[in-house]
Amino acid sequence: MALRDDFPILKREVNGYPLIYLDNAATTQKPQVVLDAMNAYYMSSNSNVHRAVHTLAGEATEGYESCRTRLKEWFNADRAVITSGTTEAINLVAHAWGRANLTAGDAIVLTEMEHHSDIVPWQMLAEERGVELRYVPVLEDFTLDMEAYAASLDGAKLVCVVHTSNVLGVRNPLEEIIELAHGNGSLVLIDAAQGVPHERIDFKHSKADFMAFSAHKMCGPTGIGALLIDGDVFETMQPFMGGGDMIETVTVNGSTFQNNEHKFEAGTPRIAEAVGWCAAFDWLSKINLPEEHNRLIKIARWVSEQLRSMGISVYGRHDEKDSAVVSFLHPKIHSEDLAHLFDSRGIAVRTGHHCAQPLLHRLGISGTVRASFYLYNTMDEAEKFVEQLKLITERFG
Amino acid sequence: MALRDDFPILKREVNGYPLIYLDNAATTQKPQVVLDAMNAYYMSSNSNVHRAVHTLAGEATEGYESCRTRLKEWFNADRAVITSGTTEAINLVAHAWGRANLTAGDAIVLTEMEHHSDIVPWQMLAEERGVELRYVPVLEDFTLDMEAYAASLDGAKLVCVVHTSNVLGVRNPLEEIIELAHGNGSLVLIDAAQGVPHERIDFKHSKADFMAFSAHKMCGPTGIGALLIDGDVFETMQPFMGGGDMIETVTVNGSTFQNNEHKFEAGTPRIAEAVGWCAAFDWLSKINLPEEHNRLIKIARWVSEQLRSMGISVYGRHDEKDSAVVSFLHPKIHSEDLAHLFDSRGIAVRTGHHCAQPLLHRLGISGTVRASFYLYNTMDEAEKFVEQLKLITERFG
Amino acid sequence: MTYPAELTELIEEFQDVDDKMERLEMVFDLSDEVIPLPPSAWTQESKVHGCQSEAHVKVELQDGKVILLSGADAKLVQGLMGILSIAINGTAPAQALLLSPDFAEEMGILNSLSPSRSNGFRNMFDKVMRDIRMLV
Amino acid sequence: MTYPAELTELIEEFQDVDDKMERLEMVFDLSDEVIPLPPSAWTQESKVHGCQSEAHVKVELQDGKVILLSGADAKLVQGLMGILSIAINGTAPAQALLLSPDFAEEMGILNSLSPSRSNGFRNMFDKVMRDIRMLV
Ligand SMILES: Cc1ncc(COP(=O)(O)O)c(C=O)c1O
Ligand SMILES: Cc1ncc(COP(=O)(O)O)c(C=O)c1O
Repeated sequence: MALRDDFPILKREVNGYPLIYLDNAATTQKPQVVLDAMNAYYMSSNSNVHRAVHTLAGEATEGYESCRTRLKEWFNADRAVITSGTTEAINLVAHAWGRANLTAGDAIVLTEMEHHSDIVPWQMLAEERGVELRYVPVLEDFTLDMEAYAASLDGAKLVCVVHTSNVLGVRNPLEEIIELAHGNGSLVLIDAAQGVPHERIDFKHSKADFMAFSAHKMCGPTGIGALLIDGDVFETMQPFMGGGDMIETVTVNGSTFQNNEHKFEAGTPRIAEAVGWCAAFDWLSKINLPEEHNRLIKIARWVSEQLRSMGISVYGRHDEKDSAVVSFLHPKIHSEDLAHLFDSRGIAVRTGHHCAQPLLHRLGISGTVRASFYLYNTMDEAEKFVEQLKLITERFG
Repeated sequence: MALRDDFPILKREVNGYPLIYLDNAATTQKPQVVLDAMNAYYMSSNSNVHRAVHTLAGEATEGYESCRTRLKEWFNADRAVITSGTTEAINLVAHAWGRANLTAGDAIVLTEMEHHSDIVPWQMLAEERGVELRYVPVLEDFTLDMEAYAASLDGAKLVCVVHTSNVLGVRNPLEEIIELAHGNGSLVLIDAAQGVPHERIDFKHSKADFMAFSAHKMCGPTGIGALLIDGDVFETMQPFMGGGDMIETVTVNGSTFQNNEHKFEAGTPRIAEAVGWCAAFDWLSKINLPEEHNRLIKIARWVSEQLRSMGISVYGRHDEKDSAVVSFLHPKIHSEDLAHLFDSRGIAVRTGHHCAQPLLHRLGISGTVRASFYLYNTMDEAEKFVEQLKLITERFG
Repeated sequence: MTYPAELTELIEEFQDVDDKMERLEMVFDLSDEVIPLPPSAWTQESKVHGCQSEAHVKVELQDGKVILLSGADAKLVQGLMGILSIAINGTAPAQALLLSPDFAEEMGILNSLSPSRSNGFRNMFDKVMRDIRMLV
Repeated sequence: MTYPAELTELIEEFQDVDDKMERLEMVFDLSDEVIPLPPSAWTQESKVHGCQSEAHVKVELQDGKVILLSGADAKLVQGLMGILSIAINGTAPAQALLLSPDFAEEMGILNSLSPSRSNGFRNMFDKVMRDIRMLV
């Protein structure tokens, strides 16, 4: 696959075996063009972006701001705040919108499928402000209990829901979730950390109010992410962090703030990272995402069928729109041991609670082994993975 | 100067002239080794750092955590929280320490010399919690009014002071400030964004309680910084942002948190940046900082003398321990025009309020032109700068 | 796109000059072209936000033609106001609204003008166009 | 540093093996070497924090000699406990405290053990040493 050649790391060997990287739900690899863009930035334009006159500062600003432009175009969004990642983006909503708009007695609806990053900020807010949290249960078939969801909306000011589960790969029925929420007057935050890598989302069309995601899960660099915000909701938000660049004026008696996205971007921003992320979007724009996704979900489906036929429990369903994540538990081999054994053959998988303990609790388990596939993974790699699993099972099972 | 060869950007031309980069107080350039380290990370080890088994994840974790180890060693600190920069570090203190330890009626002492990043977070906290803010005035000689400082301490729980002013280059008498504060039972936060680049600080020996700074001002990458915290004070802090990696357990009924630095590092951290920062420390460790600083402050002193002899107002004093920053106002040419004219000759300087409006207000001005020198700047560049200023004055003054 | 004859001429003049400092000087000189809005008339309404320095504009219609009054403390900004004045003064609003801000780039001055976070020129241009739209 | 003879032998045995999976298998096999701390005796005090899986240790002194009881649900972890048991069981506390955790690296297993944020092996090792110190 020619696409693989764009990723230098895929040429690496691990423990004497070619790397088979199946930990993409944790973070994806970066194509060479992303590294090149960041290098070019550092080697010819590096400078700070605050209101500046000199050439380098102009280039740096253009590089940084073109990331915002790219985000708005790619996702069709009014407002794109650049953050350090999904986690900061969600915390930003909890502080900047939540503390300005919620009071004791209000409710927030979460789901049991959420990542800790979409739970803990709300727990902290709930404790501070006396806000009630309601968790939508996950059913036996790994989907949300939509009846319970509908019933939970009364009095809810905000619904927080994961676009695609990082454990199950299940893509939630966002269209229905958003419609019901809005019918109830609740805003909706989408944790799209696992959604944006495999599905091109039209934010405005989705009618969501907030959407959070990270660059590093979509071929971009570490240290950067974004929060998309509906234009009207944006106006109801108070600053989160204070500092340089987010102010209009500062006096010893008080300050006034910017009224655009800079209001939420205090301090020197992640400039090189923004430049790198732009290059990732450029690279992704040349990929036929729906076609690739189709290929990947077929691979995931095949893998999960193989595993089930070996008597292994697989957590997920691998529907058309789900992501190519295969979470499983071996009946005989402890997950951690299994991951070490895979690693000895160059195969990278993740084990543990995947930052989704409430979901695992609901599933009655404490962790899984997770193999997650992305653009550069091949059917050949999937076959090697299954083959190794069979060999390992024979030898250690 | 051989050292210059380590910085690829210095070979660049701007508007047909060799780049003379005098905007180092805004951000410094990066030596090649920093870029190499980040590239090597992305090309061979990129992975997420959460509790992981596979080889890449192990390497990534080691890379990330060795940045913390480096920080603790370099600064002699008990606790080093990795943040996105100085600004987040200070906001972290305001939230994690401030909201847990301050109540209405408590006071925080700031100085008029602070950067907005060390003012606005406290204004936001003050407004939310009814905390009183007291600003130590800046005197005619560009130093803090130490009498007023001593008098302001009564009832103060925290003193926030800038190590070195980014406008004046003045290095504050921290030893005395900290001693007085501790005598009064107040904690001390040092905004060392401009301090760490030119002075090797022993945090434990300084007895400060918090110290915040950014990598990008000391040859490291954008998007990363740190907060050093005294070991005992660390224990009194509540989480700031919630999310993955900072928790011990999460249930729908509540969560428990890590008890080390990870408690304050929610979400996927800035991994490549941490690796790059390590390389910057390695590079800096080969430099004789005191000697270089001596050379630079002499250059700054010479420049400021030249400027004063041209009838230009210079704001600063350039004592031995001050940083090599020259802020000035031309009597005839508007600062912004001047910066554009410099740029047309390849010279990068910054103009504006430098995110320190209260200081400028005290000085009775609304902005300055700022030339700031760092390790790779030479006397030859300083001479060219002065020469161009003379030519510009003749032609446009 | 096509520009008013005077602006086209100006663009060509700028393009003939290689040295950036000289181009800046030419802009400075064009600050004389503004119809002054004196500092005493600077108000919150006239202020261009996001400029590093003070910059103020006011648009009026005289006999249905656009008249731009402006003032700034930086010469470069005032020079840009001069160029904008040359381009739109005396034209019909509909004509003025056709103008794109690209001319500043074509003149080779925009990139010495810092396409900064808060690009002063762009903000000024946008404010003038907004003000014109509000008048018609 | 020098290790107890049995451990030195073990290190050499591991170093002779190139294939990582084989080395892992050898560690798994050493899980038999532990004196079991049965799950029923697992408590908050015995828990090794920062392990992905459950891991518990308890140190006792018998006739002044160290006895390590341990148990884990992952075989690799229990194998490491086995190695540690070989290294310290039956030694005097002062002797046991001399041990550095480097042996795991020398055996070429530590880097298949993820020097992770919360390095389980290191935490286990540190806890055992802490427990020994508390007994003497
Ligand atoms: C004194 C001082 N404090 C704080 C900051 C803020 O640093 P950062 O923008 O990297 O968060 C700066 C630099 O802009 C500074 O010079
Ligand atoms: C569904 C989901 N939400 C949130 C996050 C947090 O993203 P980050 O760690 O980049 O902030 C992740 C990834 O770890 C995720 O998979």
